[in-house]
Amino acid sequence: MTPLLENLDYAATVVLLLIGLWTVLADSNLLKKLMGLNIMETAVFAFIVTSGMIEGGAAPILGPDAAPPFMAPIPHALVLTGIVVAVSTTALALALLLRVHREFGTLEIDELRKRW
Amino acid sequence: MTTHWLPALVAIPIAGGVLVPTMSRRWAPAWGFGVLIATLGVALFLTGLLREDTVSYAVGGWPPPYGIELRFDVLSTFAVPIALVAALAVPFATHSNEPVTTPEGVAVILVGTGGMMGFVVAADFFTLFVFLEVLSISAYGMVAMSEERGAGLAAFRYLLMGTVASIVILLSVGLLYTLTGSLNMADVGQRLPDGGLPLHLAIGGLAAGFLLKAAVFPLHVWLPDAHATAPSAVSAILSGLIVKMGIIGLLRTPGLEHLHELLIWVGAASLLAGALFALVQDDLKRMLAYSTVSNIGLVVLGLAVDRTGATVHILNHAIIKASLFLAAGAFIHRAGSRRIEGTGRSMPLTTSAFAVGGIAAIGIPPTGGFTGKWMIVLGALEAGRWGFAVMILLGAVILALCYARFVVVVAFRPSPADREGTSEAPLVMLVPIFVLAALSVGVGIIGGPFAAFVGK
Amino acid sequence: MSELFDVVLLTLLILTALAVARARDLAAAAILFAAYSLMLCLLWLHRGAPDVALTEAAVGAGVTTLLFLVVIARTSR
Amino acid sequence: MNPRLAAAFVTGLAVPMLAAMAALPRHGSPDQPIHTHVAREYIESGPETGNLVTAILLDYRGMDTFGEVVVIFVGLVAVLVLARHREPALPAASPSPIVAFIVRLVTPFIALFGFHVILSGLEVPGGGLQGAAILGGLVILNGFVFGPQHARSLLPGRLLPWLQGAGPLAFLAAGIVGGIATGFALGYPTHLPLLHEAMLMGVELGIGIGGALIFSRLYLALEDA
Repeated sequence: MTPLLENLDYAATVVLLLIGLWTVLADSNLLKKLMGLNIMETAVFAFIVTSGMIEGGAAPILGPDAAPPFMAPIPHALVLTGIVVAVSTTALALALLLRVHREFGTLEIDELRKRW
Repeated sequence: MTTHWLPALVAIPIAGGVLVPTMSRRWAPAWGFGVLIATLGVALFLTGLLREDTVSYAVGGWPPPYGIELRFDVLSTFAVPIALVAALAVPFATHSNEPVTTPEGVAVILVGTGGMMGFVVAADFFTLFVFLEVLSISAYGMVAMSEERGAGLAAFRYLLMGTVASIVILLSVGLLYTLTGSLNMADVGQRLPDGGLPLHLAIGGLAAGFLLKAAVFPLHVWLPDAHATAPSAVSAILSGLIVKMGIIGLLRTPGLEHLHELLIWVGAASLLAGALFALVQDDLKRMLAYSTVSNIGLVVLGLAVDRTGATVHILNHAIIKASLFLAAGAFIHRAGSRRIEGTGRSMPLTTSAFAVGGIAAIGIPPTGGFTGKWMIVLGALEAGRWGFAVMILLGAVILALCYARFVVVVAFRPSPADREGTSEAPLVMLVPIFVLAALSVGVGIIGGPFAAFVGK
Repeated sequence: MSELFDVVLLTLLILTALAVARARDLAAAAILFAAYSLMLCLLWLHRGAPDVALTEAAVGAGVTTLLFLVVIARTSR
Repeated sequence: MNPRLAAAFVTGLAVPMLAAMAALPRHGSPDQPIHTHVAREYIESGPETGNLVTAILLDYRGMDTFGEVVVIFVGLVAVLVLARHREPALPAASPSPIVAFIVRLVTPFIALFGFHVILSGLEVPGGGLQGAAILGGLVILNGFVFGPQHARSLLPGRLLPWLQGAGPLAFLAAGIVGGIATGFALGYPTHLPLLHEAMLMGVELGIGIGGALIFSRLYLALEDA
């Protein structure tokens, strides 16, 4: 199992992903499920940025004093786009939750099952 | 071959959608219809170009794998039914009091169409993911357009499951990027390692994500509520087009042959479960939603045995399912509620269109539903899978019962006293229904040569 | 590759995520989520991803948490 | 799904995923494909100075960023489709004078910093989107303290429907101009440095202003949904 010790950072992102997934599956409040979703999204972004790292790498900002090796810049661009996707999905989900609360008076899933 | 019309295919509907909120409410549907007809024209032009050679375009001038490549190949011909169904749904919805044709509603439909265009032409895995999100968010918005109580909850459940699927897809794209160092589909395909757990996790993740987006049993639980509560014009887009994006995503997944066995069983299960659930529904739109799950199951089965047959079937099924949902919308519009017994008696044209659509959905020759389904059956037989070929025919029989039942309910059962004077659906609803119903048969007739062209 | 700072920060991140998962009170969960985002921002800074750190702080901790708080305020009253 | 079943499912999922993570190339090793394939090309042949991430976001992978600004736009119109039921927003509690004073004092500086981040994205970490989030957050802050009506007054009136689409519209303009100048949509002409800079700056401003207005309208739509 020695390779896992070397790839501890990847393992940490998987743990975060699974904490988020557990919240989405198990929590009884819709808003908490949404927070679990956000945690899952940040966990995948963590994996993507971590995969782009290089030993002793500097930030991908070129300049007079910046010296290679540089972190791979593409993962940073992907995660920037991903964060924006995450916030717009969350904003729509929150608007939907306001409507659910207006129509059913609660965000608890067991209450909702009874009233719908 | 490269042409500026390829990025224009994506840019036109999105530009149209971005400009709609600046317009007055009266002109929004007309503007939406015009933009979508223009998009249809571009899609047809690109399909014409496809006969000579695949059209590809390096955005920004950077050749792949350094820049993003757009590619119009056989699967991208799906752009034609997308533009057609979306264009016909907008005028159809002008009568419904739901906010489908408000400036914001038209913007959601236009940008969603642009997202689908981007999705079918993307030749880069991350661009595929970004446009998958564009069309998914517009789909969640479409479900929430309904005024019905509970539409918000149905949309939220759809969003929750759809976003979990997107997260799994993004993780898989990240894994593929770590393994190959590139995001261009062709480049990744060549540089894939020959095995290893990360590769199987990536392929499995992509497949699972797209199977959920395509609402394949048992990941279909979000679809019935979402498609049944959405306004009918929009259900045509959801069930006819957006659900198929998951299948196109599956067809883009590299190394799918590792999963053929799984796809056959999941497809067969979805085929039968969808048909059986459809049999027990008493609401027309829920029945149509479950029949979508069944047809998607057939296509997933087809992916493993006869890829061309599956591709032809999703193209035909998009038009057939859209015509059925629009017909259902016309019945509900005239009946004023979801109880639509007997409304067909005074709506002969709509009822006949619905019957034609039903026949096409079952897959009776020469309609469009037959060509793809028959190729998949032959493929299953060639692969020596007798059991699954029988299952496909059994599924068709069960669906036949469902549609027959509803034709009887709508056309022959006595309608309640208070609804004696219902008249035929308004013209602006009838024309889209008839165009799509005619195409569901027409596509069947030209199916043969088209299938040969797809198989090329 | 994982220096001490990284290991400590990653453990704190996992603990905060668990805290968000287990928090019953929504407002507390939202505040913990803001803390989670800011810790993530620190992680990106240390890992040589300043653009991602700025975005995570502004969008993740900023806009997302504020929108959560608006909805919590409107649904609890 | 009850918590114990979910916990079992999640731990069951953990085993294959952790094993897969262990099987990945050693974290940070310089010879893994990420550093030897496409990324090396950008670093060596890319511009001598400047923020490589922004160069990728706008130039090499401009289509992704176009999709990104479209995503937040469609998020807004989807929320606006929902926000048809105008419930009057709750009257904002009158802020304590200290908070009110500080926010009023700080607002112009944060706005300045937001625009700085938008425009400086080519050289230093930052960019259109980060600036948009800062400006959006500022409007939301004012909404929290002085109430949504005050926040709405900060936004442009008649021009709002046009400016909120500034992100996608800026990309469409860059696509057309790039297509004319370099033969490929979203291509930034290196042989015309002035046009090159102007296009990059224009797209960054479009993303920034469009994004800021979209974040603000998302907040306002939630306030009175």
